[in-house]
Amino acid sequence: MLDQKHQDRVGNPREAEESILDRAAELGVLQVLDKEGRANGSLSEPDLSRDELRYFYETMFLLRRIDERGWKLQRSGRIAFWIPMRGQEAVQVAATAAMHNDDWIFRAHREMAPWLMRGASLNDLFAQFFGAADEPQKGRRLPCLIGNRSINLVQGPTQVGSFIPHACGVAWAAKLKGHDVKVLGLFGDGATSRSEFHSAMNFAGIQKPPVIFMCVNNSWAVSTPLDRQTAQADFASKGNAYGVRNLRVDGNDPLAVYAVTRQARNEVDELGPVLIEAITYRLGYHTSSDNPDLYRQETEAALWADWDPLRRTRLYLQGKGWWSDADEAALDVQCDEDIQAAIDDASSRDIPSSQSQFEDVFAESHWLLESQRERMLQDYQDGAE
Amino acid sequence: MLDQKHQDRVGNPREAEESILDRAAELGVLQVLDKEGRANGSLSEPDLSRDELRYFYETMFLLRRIDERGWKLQRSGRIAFWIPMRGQEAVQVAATAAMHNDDWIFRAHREMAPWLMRGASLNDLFAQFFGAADEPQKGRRLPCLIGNRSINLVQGPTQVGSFIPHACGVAWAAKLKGHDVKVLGLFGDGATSRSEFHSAMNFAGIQKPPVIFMCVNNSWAVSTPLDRQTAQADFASKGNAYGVRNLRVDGNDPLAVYAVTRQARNEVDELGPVLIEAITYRLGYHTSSDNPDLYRQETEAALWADWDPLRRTRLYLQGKGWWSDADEAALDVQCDEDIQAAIDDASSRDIPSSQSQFEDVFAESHWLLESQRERMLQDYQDGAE
Amino acid sequence: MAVMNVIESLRAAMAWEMEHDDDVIILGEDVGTAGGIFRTTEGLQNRFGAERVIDTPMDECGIAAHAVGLALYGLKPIAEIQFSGFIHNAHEQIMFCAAKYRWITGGQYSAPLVIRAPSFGGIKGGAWHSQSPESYYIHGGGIKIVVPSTPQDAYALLLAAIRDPDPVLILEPVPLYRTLSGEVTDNGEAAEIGVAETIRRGSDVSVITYGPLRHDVLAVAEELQASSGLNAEVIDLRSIVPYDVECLVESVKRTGRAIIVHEAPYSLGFGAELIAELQQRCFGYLVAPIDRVCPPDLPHSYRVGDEHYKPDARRIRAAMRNIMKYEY
Amino acid sequence: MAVMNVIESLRAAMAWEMEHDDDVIILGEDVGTAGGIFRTTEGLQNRFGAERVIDTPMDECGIAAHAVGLALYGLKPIAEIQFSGFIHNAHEQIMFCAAKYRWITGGQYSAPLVIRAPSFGGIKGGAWHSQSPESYYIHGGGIKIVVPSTPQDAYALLLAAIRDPDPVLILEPVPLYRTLSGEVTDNGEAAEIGVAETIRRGSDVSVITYGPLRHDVLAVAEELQASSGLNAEVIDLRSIVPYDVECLVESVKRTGRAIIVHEAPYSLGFGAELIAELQQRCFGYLVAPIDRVCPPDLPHSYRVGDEHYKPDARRIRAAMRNIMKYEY
Ligand SMILES: Cc1ncc(C[n+]2csc(CCOP(=O)(O)OP(=O)(O)O)c2C)c(N)n1
Ligand SMILES: Cc1ncc(C[n+]2csc(CCOP(=O)(O)OP(=O)(O)O)c2C)c(N)n1
Ligand SMILES: [Mg+2]
Ligand SMILES: [Mg+2]
Repeated sequence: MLDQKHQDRVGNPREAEESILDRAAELGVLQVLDKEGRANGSLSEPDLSRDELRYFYETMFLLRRIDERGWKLQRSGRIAFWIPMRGQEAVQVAATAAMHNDDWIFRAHREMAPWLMRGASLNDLFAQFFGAADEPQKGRRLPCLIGNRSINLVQGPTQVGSFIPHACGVAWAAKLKGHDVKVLGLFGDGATSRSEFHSAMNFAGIQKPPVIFMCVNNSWAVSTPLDRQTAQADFASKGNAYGVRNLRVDGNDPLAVYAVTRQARNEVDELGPVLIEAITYRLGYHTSSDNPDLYRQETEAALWADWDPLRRTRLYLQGKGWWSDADEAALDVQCDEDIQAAIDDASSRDIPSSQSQFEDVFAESHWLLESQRERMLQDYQDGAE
Repeated sequence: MLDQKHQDRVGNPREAEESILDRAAELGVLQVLDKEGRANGSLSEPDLSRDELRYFYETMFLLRRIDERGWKLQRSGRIAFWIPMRGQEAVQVAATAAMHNDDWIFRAHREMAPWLMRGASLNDLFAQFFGAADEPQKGRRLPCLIGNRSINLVQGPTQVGSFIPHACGVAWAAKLKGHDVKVLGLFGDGATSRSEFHSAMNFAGIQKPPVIFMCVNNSWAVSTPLDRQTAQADFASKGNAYGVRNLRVDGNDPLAVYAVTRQARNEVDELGPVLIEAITYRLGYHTSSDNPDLYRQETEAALWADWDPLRRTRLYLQGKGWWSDADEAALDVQCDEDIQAAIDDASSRDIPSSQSQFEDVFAESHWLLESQRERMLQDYQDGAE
Repeated sequence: MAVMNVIESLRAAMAWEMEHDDDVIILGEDVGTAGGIFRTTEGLQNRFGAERVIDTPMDECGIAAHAVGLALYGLKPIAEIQFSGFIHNAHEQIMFCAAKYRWITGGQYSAPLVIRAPSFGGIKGGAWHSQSPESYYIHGGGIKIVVPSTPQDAYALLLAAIRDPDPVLILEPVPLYRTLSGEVTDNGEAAEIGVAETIRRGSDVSVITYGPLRHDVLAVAEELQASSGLNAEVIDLRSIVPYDVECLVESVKRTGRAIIVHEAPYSLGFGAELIAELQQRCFGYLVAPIDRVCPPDLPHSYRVGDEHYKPDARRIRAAMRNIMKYEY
Repeated sequence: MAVMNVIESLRAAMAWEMEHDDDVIILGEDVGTAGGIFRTTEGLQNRFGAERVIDTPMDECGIAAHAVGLALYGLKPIAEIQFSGFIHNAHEQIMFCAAKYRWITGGQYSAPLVIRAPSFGGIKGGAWHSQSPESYYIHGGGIKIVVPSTPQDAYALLLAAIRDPDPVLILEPVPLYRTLSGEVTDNGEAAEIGVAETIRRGSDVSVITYGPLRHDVLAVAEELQASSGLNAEVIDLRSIVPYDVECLVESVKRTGRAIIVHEAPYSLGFGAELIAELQQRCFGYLVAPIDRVCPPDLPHSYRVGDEHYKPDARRIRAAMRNIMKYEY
C-alpha cells in the first residue's frame, strides 16, 4: 500500500478496521435499517411519512452535493478551507428533524443540516463559506463554521468540545425559565477527551437540564483512532460515570437516529439528559488541510461504503416505492442548479470591511478600541508607500 | 438544631445520612473488618504481622494526636492554618504501607502518614507547620501542605486534583525508564469533578502506567455532599468510563485498604492502573477556616463514630491479644512527649528570610529577578520611616 | 444608608438584584447551603431558593462554562470562584468562550456572566490564596474587570457588573471583607464601569492603584504630606477594563510624575500597560520615568509573608520619595 | 550545513536530541502516525518508536499535565499543542503547575517540559489558528519563552529548550514553516536562551520585534533606508522570557527612539512590558515616546484577514516615519 519511502516518512497506518456497524446487534447499537435499507433492526420504524422521509433523503443528498462543491471551491482556491461531512449526513438530518425549531442546536464542525432544514437559505450558507459581510457571523469564522441565531443554531468557540457545557447551560436556563426549549449538542468522539465533556456530563447528571448530548463517533479525530482516544470501548457508556442515561445508535440510519432522538426529546423533562453515541464514519478528509493516507488505509472507507447512509436510505425509500430513478435524476439536477446559483450569489457579495472587525468586542465600544481603530486608519495613510 | 436566626442566615443542612459503611456488603464495598473490628468481611486478612499491625495502629494514633495538637496550635494563633485529618487515618496508613518506599506518593491535603512511615522526622513535620526555613519546602506552603523529596512524597499545586495526571505521568515515566517504581495518587471525592481527574483517567486507561489512584471519599468537599458532586452513586465506577479497573473499599478498615492496595501494586504492571475508592468520613472541620454547623448536622459524625478507624483497629488488635490498655496508655504518653518536643524544636527554628523567596523560580536566577530583588532591598532602605 | 462591611455590601447588591430581576442566579462551590466560604452569599439560598443559588461540583472549568451557557440563553449568572487562585482552569472558558461569544457570532449571541473572584493578599494565604489574576483577563479583550475596595464601591460595582451586557470579572478584596466597613446606600444604584476615583488631590506625583492597596497608598500619601510636605495625588482605578484614561492623563500631565502600585507580579502586571499608555500620552510632561511598585515575578510565600510580597508602606514610600528626587 | 525549512530544522533538532538523549520523548495530538498536522514530527515515530513519540487523546489539559508528570520523574517531554489557539485549557497546568513546581517544592522538584506551540497569523486562520499567546505565559514567572524565526534559530532554540532545566514554551512561526529556508548546522549546538539578535544596525530608531514579523520589519527598514535615508536598527528578541535587556537598552540609548512590533493584541501585549522597562532604563535618552505596533484588542477575523490584523508594512512604516517626526 505504502511504498518504502512513504513508510520511512510517516508512522504505519494501522490495518483497516471493519465497520462497527457490522456488529451492531451484538454491540447493542440500535438500528431500524439493516445494511440493505430494510427495516430489520432492533427498533421499529418511527412515525415518519413518505414526504418526511423523502425530505430526509433529499436533504442528505443536498448535503453531499454541498460537500463536493465546497471541496472543489477549496481546491480551486476560491475559499480557504473546507471541512468535509461526507458519510455523516444521516445523523445530522435525523437529529435535526427530531428536535423542534425552537430548540437550540450546538453544532460541532460537520453539521449543516440544521441550516438547511430550519429554513435558512442555501445562498446564505455559501455566503458563509465566502465570508460575506452580510452572513450572520460577518465573515469572521473559517468556512464551514456556521452559526445562525435566527434558526437557533450556535457555532461555539473553535476549541473542540468547549461548547458542550454551553449546550447544557442553555438547556438549564430554559428549564429555569419554564420554557419548552430543549437543546441538542453535537460533538465528536475526540471531544469526549476534553475537560468540558467531563464538566458538562457531571453538571447534567446533577441538574437534569433538557439537553441531548450527541456524540458523533466517526472513528477518527484527525489521525487519532478510537482506541487512542479512550480505552473504553464505547462512548455512550461514559454517561454512566455521571448518572447520565445513554445509548448507542447506528448514525448512518436516519430512522434509528430519528427514533431515539425524538424519544429522548420527549422524555428529557421527565427522565433527564441523554448521551447518544451515533456511530458513523468520516468518509472524507479531516479538513482540506489533511492527508488521511498518512494514517489510515484507503481500504477502510470501502468497508464502510455499504453502510453509506445515502445508499441505505435510498434503498429503504425504493423498497417502499417512494423513490424512483427519475426522482434521483431530478434531485441531482436541482441540487446542482441551486448550488450554482448560491455560489454565484454568495461569491459576488461584499466582504466585510477592515473596520467591521472592531464591532462586537463589547456591546458598546470603548475609548481604547476606538483609539486603536483610529490609529490603524491613520497609519494606513501615514504608511502609504 | 438550628435556631430560627441561624436558619435565615444559612441554607438548611440536610438530614444526617447514615454511614455508607453500614451497607458495605450490599454496595460491594470490600472489608476485612466489621464494625466491631472482627475479621468478618468479604476479604480475608492480609499477610501482616503483629508488629506491623501494631505499627499501623500506633501511627494512626499518632496522626490523631498530631491533628489534635495542630488544631490547637492554630486556634491559639501559633500557626495560621490547619487541615484536619481526623477519621481518615486508616486509609493513609494502610495505603502507605502497601507501597514500597521507592514508590512515589502524591498526597492531597489530609495525608501525613507517608511522612511518618517513611522515616522523615516528627520535628521536621512540625517545622513545616511553623514554616521553618529549613523544612524541605522552605516554609513556602500553607501549614499541612507537606512535601518531601527524600521520601518520595510530593505535594502538588494547591488546585485540588491538578496533580492527578502528574501522578500518572510519573508512573508512565518510570515505566518508560524500566524502573520498578509505582505511584500512589491520593485525592478526594471533590477532586473527581476536576478536569484533571478526567485527563488522568483517560490517559491512564490508554497508557497503562503503574499508578494507583486512590479516591478518598470522605462524604464531603467543604460543604458539598456527594450527590451535589456527582449523580453517579459511587466514585470507583467512574473508572469504567476510561477502561480503568476499579473497586470500593472500606477506608476505615486498614486491613482491607492494605490488602487491596498491595494487590493493586503487585498487579499494576500486568493489569494496569486501578481506581480505588476508599470510603471514610471527615470527622473534623474542612479546615481551620470552616464551620461545618452551617451545612451538616452534628449528629452525622455520631453515625460514623462506630466506624472510627482507630476504634475498629484497636478492637481488632485487642481481639488478637496484641494490644493492651497499658500499651494504649504508654502510646498516649509517648505521643504527647514526642509532639511536645517537636513543637519546641520546630517553633524555635529560623523562619525563611525575605530574600529566600527569590530562590527556585528558575534553576538559575536571571537579570530581571535580580533587579527586582535589589530594588526591593533598596526600597526597604529608602522607604524607612 | 447603612453601615456595612464589604461582605455585607456584596451580599446586599446580589440580594437587591435577585429581588428585582428573576434572571439573576448564583452558582459556585459552597455558595448555597454554606453561604460561601466567606459567607458572602449567606442566606441567599434560603431566600431565593436552591434553583437560583446553586451549589456546584468542584470544577471551575465547569462553573464558568455552564455560566456561559446560562448567560447565552438570557440569564444573568453570578459565578463565584472560591479564590481567584483557582480560576485558572476556567481561563479558556472565560477568555476564549465568554469573552469572545459576541464577537465570534457576529454580535448574535453574548454571554454576560459575572465572575466573582476573591483576590489579593494579606491573609497569610500563600501562593494560591493571595492572587491578583487580572493580567490573564486583560489581554485579548471581551471581558470587563472591576476592582472595588470600599463597601460602597463593592455594592455599586457588583450591581453594575450584573447589569452589564458583557461578561465582567469582579476582583473582590479578601483582606478587606470584614475589616472595612462604611456607609452604603442600598438603593439599587449601580456605579459606572470605567470611572476612576481620585481619592486624594495632589500636585507632586500621581500614584495610581487599585484593590486593597488603595488604603495603603492613601495612608502613605497622608503620612508623607505630614512628614515631608510631599503632596501626592492618589487615584483608585476601580475599573481596569476599561480604565479611566482621561482621569489618569489629566493627573499625570499635571503632576509630571506617576507611580503604579499593584499586587500582581511585576512582568506584564497591569502597571506595564498603564505605563506604556501614559508614557505615550504624557511624554512631554513627564519629569521622571513612570515607576511601578509591585511584587516580584514569583508566588506569594506563606512564611515570608505578605509584608515582603505585596507592596508595603516602605516600598510605596521609597518610590514616592525617589521619584521626587529623580534626575537624569 | 544543510538547507532546511523551519519544519525540517525543528524536526532535525528533535531527532538529534532523541538520538543523543533517551529521556527525550514527544507527545501530542496526531504527532505519531501522522507526524503532526504540520508534519513536524514526521518519521520520528518510525525512527524512535511509539513509546517515545506518543499520540495522545484530544485533551490539551491532559497533554500538559502528563508532560508535567513525565518531567517530574526526569524525562524531557516535548509536548505539542496543535495550534497555540488551543493551549488555553492547559493554562493552569502550564502556569500554575509546570512553572511553579520548582518554587513550591522549595527546589526539590521541577518540571522541565517543552511546549511546542505553532503560533502567529498569516495563514487566513481566523481567531484560533492565528494566535500569539505569549502574554498569558509571561506574567507570574517560572517558564521561559523562546520565539525562533529562522531555520537556524528554530533548530538551536528548540535544542536549548529541550536541554533547559526549566519549562520552556516555544512559539513556532506557522507562516514561515515551509516558506522560509536557510542553512542550518545540524551539529547539536544549542543557542543561548535570553540573547537577542540585532539583525540590522541603525542609528535613528530601534525597532524591536520577534516572531515572523522579524522579516517584515527588516524589509520595511531596508526600504525606508533606500527611500528616505531613515536608518533603523532592527532587533529580533528571540527569547522573551528572559529577554535581552542589555541589548535593548544599549540600542535605545543610542537611537533615542523605540518601536515595539508584535502580533499579539495591544493591551498587555509584551510590548507593554518592554515599554515599561525601557522608559525607565532609558528615560533621559528618549526623544519620543516608545511606540507599539500590534493588532487591536480583538480576535483575528477570517475574512477581514491578516492584512488588517497583524502589523503590515503600512503600519510599521507609519510608526517609523512618525516617530522620526515626533515633537512635543
Ligand atoms: C481544543 C482543540 N484542540 C485541537 C483542535 C484541532 N482539531 C480540530 S477538529 C479535531 C478533531 C476532532 O475530533 P472529533 O471530536 O472526533 O470530531 P471529528 O473531527 O471527527 O468530526 C482537532 C484535533 C481544536 N479545534 N480544538
Ligand atoms: C481548584 C480548587 N478549587 C477549590 C479549592 C478550595 N478547596 C480546597 S479543598 C476543597 C474541597 C476538596 O474536596 P475533596 O476533594 O473531597 O477533598 P477533602 O477536602 O474532602 O479531603 C476545596 C473546594 C481548591 N483548593 N482548588
Ligand atoms: Mg471523530
Ligand atoms: Mg471529600
